[in-house]
Amino acid sequence: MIDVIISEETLDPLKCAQLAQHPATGGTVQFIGTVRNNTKGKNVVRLEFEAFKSMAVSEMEKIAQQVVKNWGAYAVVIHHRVGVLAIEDIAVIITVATPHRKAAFEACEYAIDTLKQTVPIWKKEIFEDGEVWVAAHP
Amino acid sequence: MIDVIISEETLDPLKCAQLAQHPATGGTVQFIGTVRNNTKGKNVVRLEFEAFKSMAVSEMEKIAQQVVKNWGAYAVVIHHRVGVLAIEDIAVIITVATPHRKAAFEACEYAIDTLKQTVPIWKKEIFEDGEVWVAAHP
Amino acid sequence: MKLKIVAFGIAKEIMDGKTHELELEASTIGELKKYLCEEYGDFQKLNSLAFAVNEEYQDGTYVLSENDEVVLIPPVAGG
Amino acid sequence: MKLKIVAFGIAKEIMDGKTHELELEASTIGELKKYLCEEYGDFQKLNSLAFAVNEEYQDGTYVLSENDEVVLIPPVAGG
Repeated sequence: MIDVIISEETLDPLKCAQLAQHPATGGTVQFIGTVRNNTKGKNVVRLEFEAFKSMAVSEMEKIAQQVVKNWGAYAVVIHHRVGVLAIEDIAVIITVATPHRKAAFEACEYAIDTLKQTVPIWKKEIFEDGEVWVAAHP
Repeated sequence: MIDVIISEETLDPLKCAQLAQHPATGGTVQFIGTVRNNTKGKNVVRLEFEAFKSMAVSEMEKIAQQVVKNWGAYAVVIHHRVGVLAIEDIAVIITVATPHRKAAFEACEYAIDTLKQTVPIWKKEIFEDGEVWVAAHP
Repeated sequence: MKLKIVAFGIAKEIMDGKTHELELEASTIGELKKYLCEEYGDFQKLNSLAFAVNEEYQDGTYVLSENDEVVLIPPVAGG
Repeated sequence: MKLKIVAFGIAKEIMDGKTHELELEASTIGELKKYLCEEYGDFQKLNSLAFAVNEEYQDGTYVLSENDEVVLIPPVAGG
Protein backbone atom coordinates (compact mmCIF):
# COMPACT_ATOMS: atom_id res chain seq x y z
CA MET A 1 0.00 0.00 0.00
CA ILE A 2 1.35 3.38 -1.03
CA ASP A 3 -0.20 6.65 0.09
CA VAL A 4 1.50 9.88 -0.92
CA ILE A 5 0.09 13.37 -0.49
CA ILE A 6 1.07 17.00 -0.41
CA SER A 7 -1.26 18.90 1.84
CA GLU A 8 -1.92 22.40 3.10
CA GLU A 9 -3.54 20.98 6.22
CA THR A 10 -2.02 19.88 9.54
CA LEU A 11 -0.42 16.42 9.29
CA ASP A 12 -1.47 13.67 11.69
CA PRO A 13 0.89 10.87 12.89
CA LEU A 14 -2.02 8.74 14.11
CA LYS A 15 -3.75 8.90 10.72
CA CYS A 16 -0.49 7.93 8.97
CA ALA A 17 0.03 5.00 11.37
CA GLN A 18 -3.53 3.83 10.73
CA LEU A 19 -3.08 4.06 6.96
CA ALA A 20 0.12 1.98 7.24
CA GLN A 21 -1.53 -0.65 9.42
CA HIS A 22 -1.16 -4.19 8.14
CA PRO A 23 -2.01 -7.42 10.02
CA ALA A 24 1.35 -9.08 9.20
CA THR A 25 3.49 -6.10 10.22
CA GLY A 26 6.02 -6.62 12.97
CA GLY A 27 7.37 -3.10 12.97
CA THR A 28 6.26 0.32 11.86
CA VAL A 29 8.67 3.24 11.85
CA GLN A 30 7.54 6.80 11.53
CA PHE A 31 9.72 9.80 10.82
CA ILE A 32 8.21 13.11 11.88
CA GLY A 33 9.97 16.24 10.66
CA THR A 34 9.06 19.39 12.55
CA VAL A 35 10.03 23.02 12.14
CA ARG A 36 13.06 23.87 14.27
CA ASN A 37 13.22 27.14 16.16
CA ASN A 38 16.77 27.88 15.04
CA THR A 39 19.29 27.41 12.26
CA LYS A 40 22.90 27.66 13.35
CA GLY A 41 21.79 29.50 16.46
CA LYS A 42 19.66 32.07 14.62
CA ASN A 43 15.99 32.28 15.65
CA VAL A 44 13.52 31.11 13.01
CA VAL A 45 10.17 32.93 13.01
CA ARG A 46 8.36 30.68 10.53
CA LEU A 47 8.90 28.55 7.42
CA GLU A 48 7.30 28.68 4.00
CA PHE A 49 7.17 25.51 1.93
CA GLU A 50 6.54 25.56 -1.79
CA ALA A 51 6.20 22.48 -4.01
CA PHE A 52 6.07 21.65 -7.70
CA LYS A 53 3.15 19.58 -6.66
CA SER A 54 2.56 17.08 -9.48
CA MET A 55 6.27 16.23 -9.84
CA ALA A 56 6.78 16.17 -6.06
CA VAL A 57 4.01 13.59 -5.72
CA SER A 58 5.53 11.59 -8.57
CA GLU A 59 9.02 11.66 -6.97
CA MET A 60 7.57 10.68 -3.59
CA GLU A 61 5.80 7.77 -5.27
CA LYS A 62 9.12 6.64 -6.77
CA ILE A 63 10.65 6.61 -3.30
CA ALA A 64 7.70 4.66 -1.93
CA GLN A 65 7.99 2.11 -4.75
CA GLN A 66 11.72 1.66 -4.06
CA VAL A 67 10.94 1.04 -0.39
CA VAL A 68 8.34 -1.59 -1.28
CA LYS A 69 10.74 -3.25 -3.74
CA ASN A 70 13.95 -3.15 -1.68
CA TRP A 71 12.62 -3.69 1.85
CA GLY A 72 9.41 -5.65 1.19
CA ALA A 73 7.34 -2.97 2.89
CA TYR A 74 3.63 -3.66 3.30
CA ALA A 75 2.89 0.05 3.50
CA VAL A 76 4.62 3.34 2.77
CA VAL A 77 2.84 6.56 3.70
CA ILE A 78 4.46 9.89 2.86
CA HIS A 79 2.60 13.07 3.79
CA HIS A 80 4.28 16.41 3.15
CA ARG A 81 2.89 19.77 4.10
CA VAL A 82 3.23 23.03 2.16
CA GLY A 83 2.36 26.64 2.96
CA VAL A 84 3.27 28.66 6.03
CA LEU A 85 4.42 26.64 9.05
CA ALA A 86 5.13 27.76 12.60
CA ILE A 87 7.79 26.39 14.97
CA GLU A 88 6.98 22.78 16.01
CA ASP A 89 4.52 22.30 13.14
CA ILE A 90 4.95 18.97 11.35
CA ALA A 91 6.39 19.38 7.83
CA VAL A 92 6.59 15.73 6.85
CA ILE A 93 5.58 12.29 8.12
CA ILE A 94 7.01 9.13 6.57
CA THR A 95 5.58 5.87 7.82
CA VAL A 96 6.93 2.48 6.78
CA ALA A 97 5.52 -0.90 7.82
CA THR A 98 7.57 -4.03 7.15
CA PRO A 99 7.45 -7.69 8.25
CA HIS A 100 10.43 -7.12 10.62
CA ARG A 101 11.44 -3.94 12.36
CA LYS A 102 15.08 -3.61 11.22
CA ALA A 103 13.91 -3.15 7.63
CA ALA A 104 11.44 -0.48 8.71
CA PHE A 105 14.18 1.62 10.34
CA GLU A 106 16.47 1.32 7.30
CA ALA A 107 13.72 1.97 4.78
CA CYS A 108 12.27 4.96 6.62
CA GLU A 109 15.71 6.58 6.91
CA TYR A 110 16.35 5.93 3.21
CA ALA A 111 13.01 7.52 2.37
CA ILE A 112 13.60 10.77 4.26
CA ASP A 113 17.23 11.03 3.06
CA THR A 114 16.11 10.57 -0.55
CA LEU A 115 13.11 12.88 -0.21
CA LYS A 116 15.46 15.66 0.87
CA GLN A 117 17.60 15.09 -2.24
CA THR A 118 15.09 14.54 -5.03
CA VAL A 119 11.60 15.85 -4.27
CA PRO A 120 10.96 19.32 -5.71
CA ILE A 121 9.96 21.11 -2.53
CA TRP A 122 11.54 24.36 -1.38
CA LYS A 123 11.75 25.87 2.04
CA LYS A 124 12.22 29.49 2.97
CA GLU A 125 13.30 30.30 6.51
CA ILE A 126 12.04 33.60 7.81
CA PHE A 127 14.22 35.14 10.52
CA GLU A 128 13.57 38.29 12.49
CA ASP A 129 15.87 40.23 10.15
CA GLY A 130 15.50 38.56 6.78
CA GLU A 131 14.79 35.35 4.92
CA VAL A 132 16.76 32.55 3.27
CA TRP A 133 15.96 29.81 0.75
CA VAL A 134 17.32 26.74 2.55
CA ALA A 135 20.23 24.94 0.82
CA ALA A 136 20.20 27.31 -2.15
CA HIS A 137 23.69 28.66 -1.68
CA PRO A 138 27.03 27.07 -0.72
CA MET B 1 12.13 14.95 28.78
CA ILE B 2 11.48 11.32 29.64
CA ASP B 3 7.98 9.84 29.73
CA VAL B 4 7.64 6.13 30.41
CA ILE B 5 4.42 4.28 31.10
CA ILE B 6 2.89 0.83 31.14
CA SER B 7 -0.77 1.05 30.31
CA GLU B 8 -3.83 -1.15 29.94
CA GLU B 9 -5.37 1.40 27.57
CA THR B 10 -4.99 1.83 23.79
CA LEU B 11 -1.72 3.56 22.88
CA ASP B 12 -1.77 6.71 20.74
CA PRO B 13 1.05 7.68 18.32
CA LEU B 14 -0.19 11.28 18.10
CA LYS B 15 -0.11 11.69 21.86
CA CYS B 16 3.43 10.26 21.99
CA ALA B 17 4.56 12.61 19.22
CA GLN B 18 3.07 15.57 21.06
CA LEU B 19 4.75 14.58 24.32
CA ALA B 20 8.10 14.35 22.47
CA GLN B 21 7.65 17.72 20.79
CA HIS B 22 10.53 20.12 21.29
CA PRO B 23 11.12 23.42 19.47
CA ALA B 24 14.76 22.61 18.63
CA THR B 25 14.06 19.12 17.27
CA GLY B 26 15.07 18.40 13.70
CA GLY B 27 13.85 14.84 13.64
CA THR B 28 11.50 12.65 15.59
CA VAL B 29 11.44 8.91 15.03
CA GLN B 30 8.65 6.73 16.30
CA PHE B 31 8.66 2.95 16.49
CA ILE B 32 5.20 1.40 16.60
CA GLY B 33 5.04 -2.30 17.43
CA THR B 34 1.77 -3.99 16.55
CA VAL B 35 0.43 -7.49 17.03
CA ARG B 36 1.17 -9.68 14.01
CA ASN B 37 -1.44 -12.08 12.71
CA ASN B 38 1.01 -14.94 12.39
CA THR B 39 4.17 -16.48 13.81
CA LYS B 40 6.09 -18.69 11.42
CA GLY B 41 2.96 -19.04 9.29
CA LYS B 42 0.69 -20.03 12.17
CA ASN B 43 -2.40 -17.87 12.78
CA VAL B 44 -2.35 -15.84 15.99
CA VAL B 45 -5.75 -15.27 17.59
CA ARG B 46 -4.66 -12.76 20.24
CA LEU B 47 -1.77 -11.86 22.54
CA GLU B 48 -1.58 -11.49 26.28
CA PHE B 49 1.07 -9.21 27.76
CA GLU B 50 2.11 -9.40 31.40
CA ALA B 51 4.60 -7.08 33.11
CA PHE B 52 6.49 -6.88 36.38
CA LYS B 53 5.29 -3.34 36.32
CA SER B 54 7.52 -1.43 38.76
CA MET B 55 10.73 -3.01 37.46
CA ALA B 56 9.61 -2.73 33.83
CA VAL B 57 9.09 1.02 34.27
CA SER B 58 12.50 1.27 35.96
CA GLU B 59 14.24 -0.64 33.11
CA MET B 60 12.44 1.48 30.50
CA GLU B 61 13.64 4.60 32.33
CA LYS B 62 17.21 3.29 32.19
CA ILE B 63 16.89 2.89 28.42
CA ALA B 64 15.48 6.40 28.10
CA GLN B 65 18.32 7.84 30.17
CA GLN B 66 20.90 6.06 27.97
CA VAL B 67 19.24 7.54 24.88
CA VAL B 68 19.38 11.04 26.36
CA LYS B 69 23.01 10.57 27.37
CA ASN B 70 24.36 8.84 24.24
CA TRP B 71 22.35 10.60 21.50
CA GLY B 72 21.56 13.94 23.12
CA ALA B 73 17.83 13.33 22.79
CA TYR B 74 15.50 16.15 23.82
CA ALA B 75 12.69 13.69 24.46
CA VAL B 76 12.24 9.95 24.88
CA VAL B 77 8.70 8.62 25.23
CA ILE B 78 8.17 4.89 25.80
CA HIS B 79 4.60 3.63 26.16
CA HIS B 80 4.02 -0.11 26.53
CA ARG B 81 0.68 -1.79 26.73
CA VAL B 82 -0.26 -4.83 28.79
CA GLY B 83 -3.34 -7.05 28.93
CA VAL B 84 -5.16 -8.78 26.09
CA LEU B 85 -4.38 -7.42 22.60
CA ALA B 86 -5.99 -8.22 19.25
CA ILE B 87 -4.27 -8.39 15.86
CA GLU B 88 -3.10 -4.91 14.73
CA ASP B 89 -3.36 -3.47 18.26
CA ILE B 90 -0.36 -1.36 19.23
CA ALA B 91 1.82 -3.05 21.88
CA VAL B 92 4.54 -0.42 22.16
CA ILE B 93 5.38 3.08 20.94
CA ILE B 94 8.89 4.49 21.32
CA THR B 95 9.34 8.11 20.29
CA VAL B 96 12.73 9.83 20.22
CA ALA B 97 13.34 13.48 19.36
CA THR B 98 16.90 14.64 18.68
CA PRO B 99 18.55 17.74 17.23
CA HIS B 100 19.31 15.85 13.97
CA ARG B 101 17.45 12.98 12.42
CA LYS B 102 20.22 10.38 12.05
CA ALA B 103 20.59 10.21 15.82
CA ALA B 104 16.84 9.75 16.23
CA PHE B 105 16.83 6.68 13.95
CA GLU B 106 19.82 5.11 15.73
CA ALA B 107 18.54 5.88 19.21
CA CYS B 108 15.01 4.66 18.56
CA GLU B 109 16.31 1.36 17.14
CA TYR B 110 18.63 0.97 20.13
CA ALA B 111 15.70 1.59 22.47
CA ILE B 112 13.40 -1.06 20.98
CA ASP B 113 16.24 -3.61 20.65
CA THR B 114 17.20 -3.09 24.29
CA LEU B 115 13.60 -3.07 25.51
CA LYS B 116 13.12 -6.51 24.01
CA GLN B 117 16.20 -7.78 25.85
CA THR B 118 15.92 -6.25 29.30
CA VAL B 119 12.43 -5.09 30.21
CA PRO B 120 10.49 -7.66 32.27
CA ILE B 121 7.44 -8.03 30.06
CA TRP B 122 6.14 -11.36 28.83
CA LYS B 123 3.98 -12.22 25.88
CA LYS B 124 1.78 -15.24 25.36
CA GLU B 125 0.62 -15.99 21.84
CA ILE B 126 -2.75 -17.67 21.65
CA PHE B 127 -3.26 -19.79 18.53
CA GLU B 128 -6.38 -21.63 17.45
CA ASP B 129 -5.01 -24.86 18.92
CA GLY B 130 -2.91 -23.79 21.88
CA GLU B 131 -0.73 -21.10 23.39
CA VAL B 132 2.97 -20.31 23.70
CA TRP B 133 5.07 -18.01 25.90
CA VAL B 134 7.12 -16.15 23.29
CA ALA B 135 10.90 -16.71 23.42
CA ALA B 136 10.66 -18.98 26.47
CA HIS B 137 12.10 -22.08 24.83
CA PRO B 138 14.97 -22.68 22.39
CA MET C 1 16.23 -19.05 55.42
CA LYS C 2 12.75 -17.83 54.57
CA LEU C 3 12.28 -16.32 51.10
CA LYS C 4 9.35 -14.93 49.16
CA ILE C 5 9.33 -15.96 45.49
CA VAL C 6 7.34 -14.07 42.85
CA ALA C 7 7.00 -15.79 39.48
CA PHE C 8 5.97 -14.13 36.19
CA GLY C 9 5.11 -15.47 32.75
CA ILE C 10 5.91 -19.10 32.17
CA ALA C 11 7.63 -19.30 35.59
CA LYS C 12 4.23 -18.71 37.16
CA GLU C 13 2.87 -21.70 35.26
CA ILE C 14 5.86 -23.90 36.06
CA MET C 15 5.51 -23.17 39.78
CA ASP C 16 1.71 -23.29 39.51
CA GLY C 17 1.21 -19.92 41.16
CA LYS C 18 2.56 -16.40 41.31
CA THR C 19 3.81 -16.14 44.89
CA HIS C 20 5.48 -18.75 47.05
CA GLU C 21 7.12 -18.85 50.44
CA LEU C 22 10.23 -21.01 50.58
CA GLU C 23 12.21 -22.22 53.58
CA LEU C 24 15.60 -23.39 52.36
CA GLU C 25 19.35 -23.53 52.91
CA ALA C 26 20.23 -21.37 49.89
CA SER C 27 22.38 -18.33 50.68
CA THR C 28 22.94 -17.05 47.11
CA ILE C 29 20.79 -16.67 44.03
CA GLY C 30 22.96 -19.33 42.35
CA GLU C 31 21.96 -21.82 45.03
CA LEU C 32 18.33 -20.79 44.85
CA LYS C 33 18.41 -21.34 41.08
CA LYS C 34 19.93 -24.79 41.52
CA TYR C 35 17.19 -25.68 44.02
CA LEU C 36 14.39 -24.43 41.74
CA CYS C 37 15.78 -26.29 38.70
CA GLU C 38 15.88 -29.51 40.70
CA GLU C 39 12.45 -29.05 42.20
CA TYR C 40 10.83 -27.85 38.95
CA GLY C 41 12.54 -29.59 36.03
CA ASP C 42 10.76 -27.40 33.46
CA PHE C 43 12.99 -24.45 34.42
CA GLN C 44 15.88 -26.30 32.77
CA LYS C 45 14.06 -26.22 29.43
CA LEU C 46 13.91 -22.40 29.33
CA ASN C 47 16.20 -20.19 27.24
CA SER C 48 17.14 -18.35 30.40
CA LEU C 49 16.04 -17.72 33.96
CA ALA C 50 17.03 -14.44 35.57
CA PHE C 51 16.41 -13.10 39.07
CA ALA C 52 15.61 -9.70 40.50
CA VAL C 53 15.75 -8.38 44.04
CA ASN C 54 14.50 -4.87 44.80
CA GLU C 55 13.61 -4.42 41.11
CA GLU C 56 17.18 -4.92 39.91
CA TYR C 57 18.63 -7.89 38.06
CA GLN C 58 21.02 -9.85 40.29
CA ASP C 59 23.41 -12.59 39.22
CA GLY C 60 24.19 -15.94 40.86
CA THR C 61 26.66 -14.47 43.35
CA TYR C 62 24.04 -12.23 45.00
CA VAL C 63 23.80 -13.05 48.70
CA LEU C 64 20.23 -13.47 49.92
CA SER C 65 18.92 -12.15 53.20
CA GLU C 66 16.14 -13.47 55.41
CA ASN C 67 12.71 -12.50 54.01
CA ASP C 68 14.08 -11.28 50.66
CA GLU C 69 11.52 -11.09 47.88
CA VAL C 70 13.08 -12.73 44.84
CA VAL C 71 11.43 -12.25 41.44
CA LEU C 72 11.82 -14.99 38.81
CA ILE C 73 12.28 -13.59 35.31
CA PRO C 74 11.94 -16.11 32.49
CA PRO C 75 12.88 -14.94 28.93
CA VAL C 76 11.32 -11.52 28.36
CA ALA C 77 9.39 -10.67 25.18
CA GLY C 78 8.19 -7.09 25.30
CA GLY C 79 7.51 -4.88 22.29
CA MET D 1 12.41 28.04 -30.61
CA LYS D 2 9.60 29.07 -28.26
CA LEU D 3 9.80 27.69 -24.71
CA LYS D 4 7.72 28.09 -21.58
CA ILE D 5 9.80 28.41 -18.41
CA VAL D 6 8.35 27.73 -14.95
CA ALA D 7 10.49 28.80 -12.00
CA PHE D 8 10.12 27.67 -8.39
CA GLY D 9 11.72 28.73 -5.12
CA ILE D 10 14.67 31.05 -5.42
CA ALA D 11 14.59 30.65 -9.24
CA LYS D 12 11.26 32.45 -9.21
CA GLU D 13 12.87 35.35 -7.37
CA ILE D 14 15.94 35.40 -9.61
CA MET D 15 13.76 35.57 -12.74
CA ASP D 16 11.30 37.90 -10.99
CA GLY D 17 8.27 35.79 -11.78
CA LYS D 18 7.06 32.20 -11.96
CA THR D 19 6.30 31.76 -15.67
CA HIS D 20 8.16 33.14 -18.67
CA GLU D 21 8.00 32.71 -22.42
CA LEU D 22 11.38 32.54 -24.11
CA GLU D 23 12.28 32.71 -27.76
CA LEU D 24 15.83 31.44 -28.19
CA GLU D 25 18.25 29.39 -30.23
CA ALA D 26 18.78 26.72 -27.55
CA SER D 27 18.16 23.15 -28.68
CA THR D 28 19.22 21.32 -25.51
CA ILE D 29 18.75 21.87 -21.79
CA GLY D 30 22.52 22.43 -21.54
CA GLU D 31 22.24 25.36 -23.93
CA LEU D 32 19.18 26.70 -22.12
CA LYS D 33 21.09 26.55 -18.83
CA LYS D 34 24.02 28.43 -20.35
CA TYR D 35 21.65 31.12 -21.64
CA LEU D 36 19.89 31.50 -18.27
CA CYS D 37 23.18 31.70 -16.34
CA GLU D 38 24.38 34.47 -18.65
CA GLU D 39 21.11 36.37 -18.55
CA TYR D 40 20.58 35.96 -14.79
CA GLY D 41 23.99 35.89 -13.08
CA ASP D 42 22.48 34.88 -9.72
CA PHE D 43 21.86 31.35 -11.07
CA GLN D 44 25.64 30.85 -11.00
CA LYS D 45 25.67 31.40 -7.24
CA LEU D 46 23.33 28.45 -6.54
CA ASN D 47 24.44 25.07 -5.26
CA SER D 48 22.72 23.49 -8.23
CA LEU D 49 20.14 24.14 -10.91
CA ALA D 50 18.22 21.18 -12.30
CA PHE D 51 15.57 21.01 -15.02
CA ALA D 52 12.41 18.99 -15.51
CA VAL D 53 10.28 18.37 -18.57
CA ASN D 54 7.01 16.46 -18.24
CA GLU D 55 7.62 16.14 -14.49
CA GLU D 56 10.88 14.21 -14.93
CA TYR D 57 14.40 15.42 -14.26
CA GLN D 58 16.33 15.85 -17.52
CA ASP D 59 20.06 16.40 -17.91
CA GLY D 60 21.94 18.80 -20.18
CA THR D 61 21.77 16.50 -23.21
CA TYR D 62 17.97 16.55 -23.36
CA VAL D 63 16.79 17.86 -26.71
CA LEU D 64 14.08 20.48 -26.41
CA SER D 65 11.04 20.70 -28.68
CA GLU D 66 9.02 23.72 -29.75
CA ASN D 67 6.64 24.85 -26.97
CA ASP D 68 8.21 22.60 -24.32
CA GLU D 69 7.44 23.59 -20.75
CA VAL D 70 10.73 23.52 -18.84
CA VAL D 71 10.66 23.66 -15.05
CA LEU D 72 13.62 25.19 -13.20
CA ILE D 73 14.53 23.32 -10.03
CA PRO D 74 16.93 25.12 -7.71
CA PRO D 75 18.32 23.16 -4.69
CA VAL D 76 15.43 21.31 -3.06
CA ALA D 77 14.86 21.33 0.71
CA GLY D 78 11.84 19.24 1.57
CA GLY D 79 11.26 17.47 4.86
